[in-house]
Amino acid sequence: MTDWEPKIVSFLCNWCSYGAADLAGVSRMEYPPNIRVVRIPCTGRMSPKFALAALREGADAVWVSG
Amino acid sequence: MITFKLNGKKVQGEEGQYILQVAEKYGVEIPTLCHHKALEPAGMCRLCTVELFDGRRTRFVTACNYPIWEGMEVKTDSEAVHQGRKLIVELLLARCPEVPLLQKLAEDYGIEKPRFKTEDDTCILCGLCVRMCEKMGNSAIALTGRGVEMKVDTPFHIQTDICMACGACASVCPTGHITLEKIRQEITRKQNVELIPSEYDMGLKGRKPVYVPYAQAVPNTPAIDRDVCIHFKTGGCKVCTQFCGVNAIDHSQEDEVVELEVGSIILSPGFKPFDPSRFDTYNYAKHPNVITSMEMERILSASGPTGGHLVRLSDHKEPKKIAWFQCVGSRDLNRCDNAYCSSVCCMYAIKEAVIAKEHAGDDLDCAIFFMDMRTHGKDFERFYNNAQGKGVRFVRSRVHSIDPIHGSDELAVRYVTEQGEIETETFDMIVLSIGLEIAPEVMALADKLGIELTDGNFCKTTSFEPVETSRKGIFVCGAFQGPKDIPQSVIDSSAAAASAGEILAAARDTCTRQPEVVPETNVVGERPRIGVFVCRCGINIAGVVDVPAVRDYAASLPYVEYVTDNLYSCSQDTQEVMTQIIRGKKLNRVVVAACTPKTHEPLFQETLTNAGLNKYLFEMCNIRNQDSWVHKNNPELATEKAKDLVRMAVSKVALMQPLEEAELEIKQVAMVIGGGIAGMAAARSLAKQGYQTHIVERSDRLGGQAHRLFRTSDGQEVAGNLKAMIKEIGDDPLITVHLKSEIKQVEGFVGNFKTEIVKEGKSEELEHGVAVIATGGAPLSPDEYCYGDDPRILSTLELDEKLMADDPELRKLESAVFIQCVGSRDDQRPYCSRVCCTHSIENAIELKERNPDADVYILYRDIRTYGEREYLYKQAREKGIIFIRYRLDAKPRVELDGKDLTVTVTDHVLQQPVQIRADLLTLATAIIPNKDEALAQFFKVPLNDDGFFVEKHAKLGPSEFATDGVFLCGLAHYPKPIDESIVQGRAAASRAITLLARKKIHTSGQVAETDPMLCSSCGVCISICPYSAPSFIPEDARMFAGKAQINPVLCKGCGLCVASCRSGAIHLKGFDNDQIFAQIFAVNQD
Amino acid sequence: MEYMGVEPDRLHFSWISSAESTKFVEVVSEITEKVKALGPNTHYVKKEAKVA
Amino acid sequence: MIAYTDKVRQIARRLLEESRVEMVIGFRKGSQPMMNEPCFIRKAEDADKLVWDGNCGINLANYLTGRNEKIAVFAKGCDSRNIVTHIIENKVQRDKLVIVGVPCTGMIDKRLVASRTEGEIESVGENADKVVVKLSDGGSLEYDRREVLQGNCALCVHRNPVIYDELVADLVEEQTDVDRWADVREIEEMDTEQRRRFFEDLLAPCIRCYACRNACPLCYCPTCFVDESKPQWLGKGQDQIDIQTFHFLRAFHCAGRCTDCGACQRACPVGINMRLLTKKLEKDCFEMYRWEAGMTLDQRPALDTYKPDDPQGFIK
Repeated sequence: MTDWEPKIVSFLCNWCSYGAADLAGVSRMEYPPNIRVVRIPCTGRMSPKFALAALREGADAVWVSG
Repeated sequence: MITFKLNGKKVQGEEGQYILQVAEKYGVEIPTLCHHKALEPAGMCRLCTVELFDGRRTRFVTACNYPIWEGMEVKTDSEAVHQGRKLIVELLLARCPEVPLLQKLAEDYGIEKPRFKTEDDTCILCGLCVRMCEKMGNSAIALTGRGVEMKVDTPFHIQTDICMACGACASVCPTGHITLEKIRQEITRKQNVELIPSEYDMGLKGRKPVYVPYAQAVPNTPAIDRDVCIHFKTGGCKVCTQFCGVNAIDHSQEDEVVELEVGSIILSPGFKPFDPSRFDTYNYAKHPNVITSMEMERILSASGPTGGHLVRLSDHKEPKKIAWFQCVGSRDLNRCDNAYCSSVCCMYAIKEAVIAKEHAGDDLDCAIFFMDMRTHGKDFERFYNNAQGKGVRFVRSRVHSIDPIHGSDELAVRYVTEQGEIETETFDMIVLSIGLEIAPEVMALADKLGIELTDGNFCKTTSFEPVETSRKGIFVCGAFQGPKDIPQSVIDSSAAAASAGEILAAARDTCTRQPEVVPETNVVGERPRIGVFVCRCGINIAGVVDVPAVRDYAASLPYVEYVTDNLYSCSQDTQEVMTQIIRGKKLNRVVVAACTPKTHEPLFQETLTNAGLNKYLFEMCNIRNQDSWVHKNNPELATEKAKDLVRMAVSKVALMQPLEEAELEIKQVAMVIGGGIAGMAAARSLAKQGYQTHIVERSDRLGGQAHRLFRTSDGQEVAGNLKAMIKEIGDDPLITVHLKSEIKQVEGFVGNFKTEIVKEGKSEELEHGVAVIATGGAPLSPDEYCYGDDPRILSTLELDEKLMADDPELRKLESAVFIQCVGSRDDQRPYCSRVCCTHSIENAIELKERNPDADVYILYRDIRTYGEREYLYKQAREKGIIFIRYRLDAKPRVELDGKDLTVTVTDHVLQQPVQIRADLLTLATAIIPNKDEALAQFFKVPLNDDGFFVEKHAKLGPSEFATDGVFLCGLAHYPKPIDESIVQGRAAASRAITLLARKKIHTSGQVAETDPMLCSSCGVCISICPYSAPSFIPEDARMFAGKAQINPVLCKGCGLCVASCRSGAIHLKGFDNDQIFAQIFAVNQD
Repeated sequence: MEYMGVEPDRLHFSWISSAESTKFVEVVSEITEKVKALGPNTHYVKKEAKVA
Repeated sequence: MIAYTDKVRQIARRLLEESRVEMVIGFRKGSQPMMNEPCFIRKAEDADKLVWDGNCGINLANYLTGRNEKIAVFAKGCDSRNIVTHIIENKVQRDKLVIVGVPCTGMIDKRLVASRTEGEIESVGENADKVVVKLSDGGSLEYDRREVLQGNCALCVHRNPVIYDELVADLVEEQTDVDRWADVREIEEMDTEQRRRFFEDLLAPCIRCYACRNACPLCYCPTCFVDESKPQWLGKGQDQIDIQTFHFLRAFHCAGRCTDCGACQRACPVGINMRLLTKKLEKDCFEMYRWEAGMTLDQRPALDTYKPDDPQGFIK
């Protein structure tokens, strides 16, 4: 399991964190490549179902960010 | 095309290319120390040596400068090549044993110690610097000498004055032999290597000659600073052109003179922050820890020079104590010429102090030294109170000087307290709250345009035409009109646009062009045929992510019919090719793996539309901003991530459905609710721009509170102007005035409101597309200071009425007292009524003019004569009006004893109670809103705790509501004087017209929709929606009565209702459960 | 979910404005660290094939 | 409480005779001891079928939805709170409802009585503070009523109806010295691994019969999330993760609405105490938002609204 890399399913608000993620790119910052972004129109769209489903499907963590 | 073999594989290159270039294209790495893309290769370091087989024999050549030829065979990684390189590294290391780059290379090649005699050089004679200097068009240096004597030098070893210290040589030097520091010490001999100061970061950071001003700049394309670019000095360089993959850089562009014919001009040149360098006693120019508030803004910003880390500049340590000095360059005629108040500094200083404490923790001591605290904006007083609660210290004192403490980075400050004692405190950092002033070039522009300026050099306007300059057709907005904050500037700008629109109304829509409409292909029911376009974005993506691998991977995914990769997917030609492919391959879903949908989704959607596909059959996959750019040191995982993201996008897009955008006609009629100054201003502007307008007014006349006002702060009589305005409204055939009318019911939504008004018992239904709420406010009727007990005790408006009537009593007064903040800024109404300080001072001056012998007193808490109203305050003091400050916990006492009316107040200077016998006492009463909860309900717009309406955005949307189609102006928004009411009335009209002028609006297709079969009528969606989009289907409906439905016009597609619907009855089109689940399911498939 | 026995570090919430790229990077890094420390998610994964 | 029966019959008869309602919902004796069943009465003469005792644990609010007639319903404290929630959520209309409040002193836990009693139970009666169990072999046993109450009843602090048109009896004194969430706290104090195992064990016997869902007055959706098919993300079988997901999400749907009436646990054929899940959310709602479900008609449940001052400690 040494080369195990976690997958973190990330639900990012289109207007906030998704923008921050884009800006991080524009600013050429670096961060670990473990997140998999699902763009949602607003964190209000986030349903507990999604978090549960992501974990059920084997995601190692779920991150919701507005 | 030349074909040859590279490591046994067939490769192709262009005639004239070198081996290294072709190898790079095919991703074959060849080490080199002396190669630079923009420079001619020289084969100096020999590290790029490769094995070449020419058909007969093998030899070794340098890949960087060996041209390719048909049929040659190159090996870059053979044992012989490896051994050769190892020897070269060993030799270089022997020459320069201390160079880290070579040490690293040696380690890679397994060399522990060179076998040769070591020297202590740091130059490997790669010649990059020499070639770069030549490229710069300068040739200040060259390789001199021969053999072991060879070195990089200036001609004849003498100091050169040709060198421009541009630093290009240092930028390419691989070993650190040449550094900027060395250039400074040995060549230029200047104190500092000067950075090109970043304008955006207030010079706290440097920037490059080719630069984007800041991350969010629009347009977000780099510019070349001609003043510092070497090319414009020597004609050389142009290195940037070699790196630009799309040849976008054109150094030959010239300034152009463009002549435009326009019907109107709007001036919004803004302000210039005051430069406090000239204040010697503040040591701003000399001490790094004395900074301006603008510099503080950057230091506090997450994207600022310190990354949002709050440090003092002298040693980058975290400060423990920070002071702000207010009124630097404002309200000051001793040390500068700015007598006006800059209006914004008190508020921004409090904001900075609060943010500083948020950044550094509660232990940070923040002290604001001020004269009068001017938090007269909406919700500002609350912010001030909260800041006090958070421990920000407010010290009422103007500090004369800042003394650096020798041997430390701290600063000493001596000041006089309110009690008259002299205190000394030390601070780590002092922020000068600099004021706003008009730049000389703006004054020159004003001169050129022939418009008049005020004493403060702001653009001269009047209270009744606050955005019109002295020259017809030229309008002004923002800080050039007068110092002001963001919301006020935004209001101004909308108003200026409306003013320009009024004179240009006839030309509306004469310059618009209609795009060609491509008929949409019906793809419903078709099996998904997905096209995946993977973008290389030059090297932006392809440099990190293995684009061909991602492309090939995409081809293996279900339903994918076509894959390709593009150099730049967003370029015009690629768009056309994409359109062809979508048509040709009959694709019905498209995924573009490229940059971010936030910037490029609309572009690709347009491509879909042009190809006849519904634009929602599209998904973008962010493999640049959120992948290649942020994982550049981890190409393998970045490629994996890109594949995951593409897979997620493909599984989502397969489920995408064509969505319809509802089209909605906008009824070309406006309704203004409230016929006061603001409402009339809004209606007048709407009508002048050609829109039929209804004014609904509760009372029996137009004009509202303005009837009771005497003069404006610029000395204009209100009555005459008001009369003219009412006449203008009455004469306008497009305006219908409904007096004595109230609103009983409102139905509908943006574009299609149906409002029932009741006029003297009769009801009438009006249809309108937009509504402007201008319901105004009223003076508070106070229950303190013996108001109502004696005819000598008046409210401000009652005094105005006496002034208008020229009451002879006023000329006989011996003593008049004004009490400020009556009902404002207290626990019950924690807001400032904004106009009262100016108004009382104006009236005090008027009383003094009518009877110069009268003693006039103003009892105040903070004088808030913001902007150029400050002149009135100055004038009042000059006229001998006496200002006595009182505190909220020691309010003045008013006593009526028979005929005697006395006011007792504790004087702030004497610290003693003072008794004033008054012939007239005027109470500056608060402005309270006509809190209209029913109206708020009708239009689904919010009210705040004080009863004012809550605008869409406190800064950027001050004259509109979050609810589409409803706008706001006047006192219903916040207390304000006549000029600001008129401006906001126009602003509301302007915002309304942005909607009316479109005639039709398209709603987004990505809205929520209910499935009434699944709905359980629980009403959560109706309760939770911030936009009032869901409602119950009426009980008398034929089907699904009582179930929820969603109005697509009001829905903003946030999905809150979808997530909160337990019954799963709501679908968010474009982000539906199955689509998001598809992405989740695809995360971990393999 | 924490109550149900899902490790708290498997679920994160945050608020980041579109200008706060630095915070974004900090949060991503922090979360990744925490999840790496936790090891792979094994308890709450559905083990059998999905229902067809 | 047994004494309520006469009053219950009397009220039901009167309401039907005066045609104030078309139907009365109450309880009648069940075919098995301790299993009173809901009873729908349309004729005054049938009023005598009604009974009231400590076995009326079923939540009658569950039977009110989707009906058009005017109904009278007997409502305990918890029932009444669910009726409030029903009214707020448009499941019933207040003006079509006559609520007859039944001040409650708690319902008997049939499993507890059965497990304490050896031998076959013939019948279970009540006598003041005692529960009298008659055995089929002729013997009889007595329990202190308080000792055999349903778990939720023992901890109930809203025994009196919160909304009613008339009352069966005078209001009873509310319990004040109960520790409502001791069991939840116990779980909260476990470490993550212990908690995971605890719930694994708790839910392992579940047979996915959905009795808990069907007994719950809150579960009225036309299609439950477990039956969603686009996509069918939740398996329908006995997979433990699917079972846990079902219970977890069901509890979530009850957040801010659950009155801890105990219907779910009472209905469960395998005796799972799923209230440990709903109670956690009940506790959180109370502690974070000072919210208790169904106490007032004026406010929507806590999670239906958003206020800027809502707690947000979990957000970074």
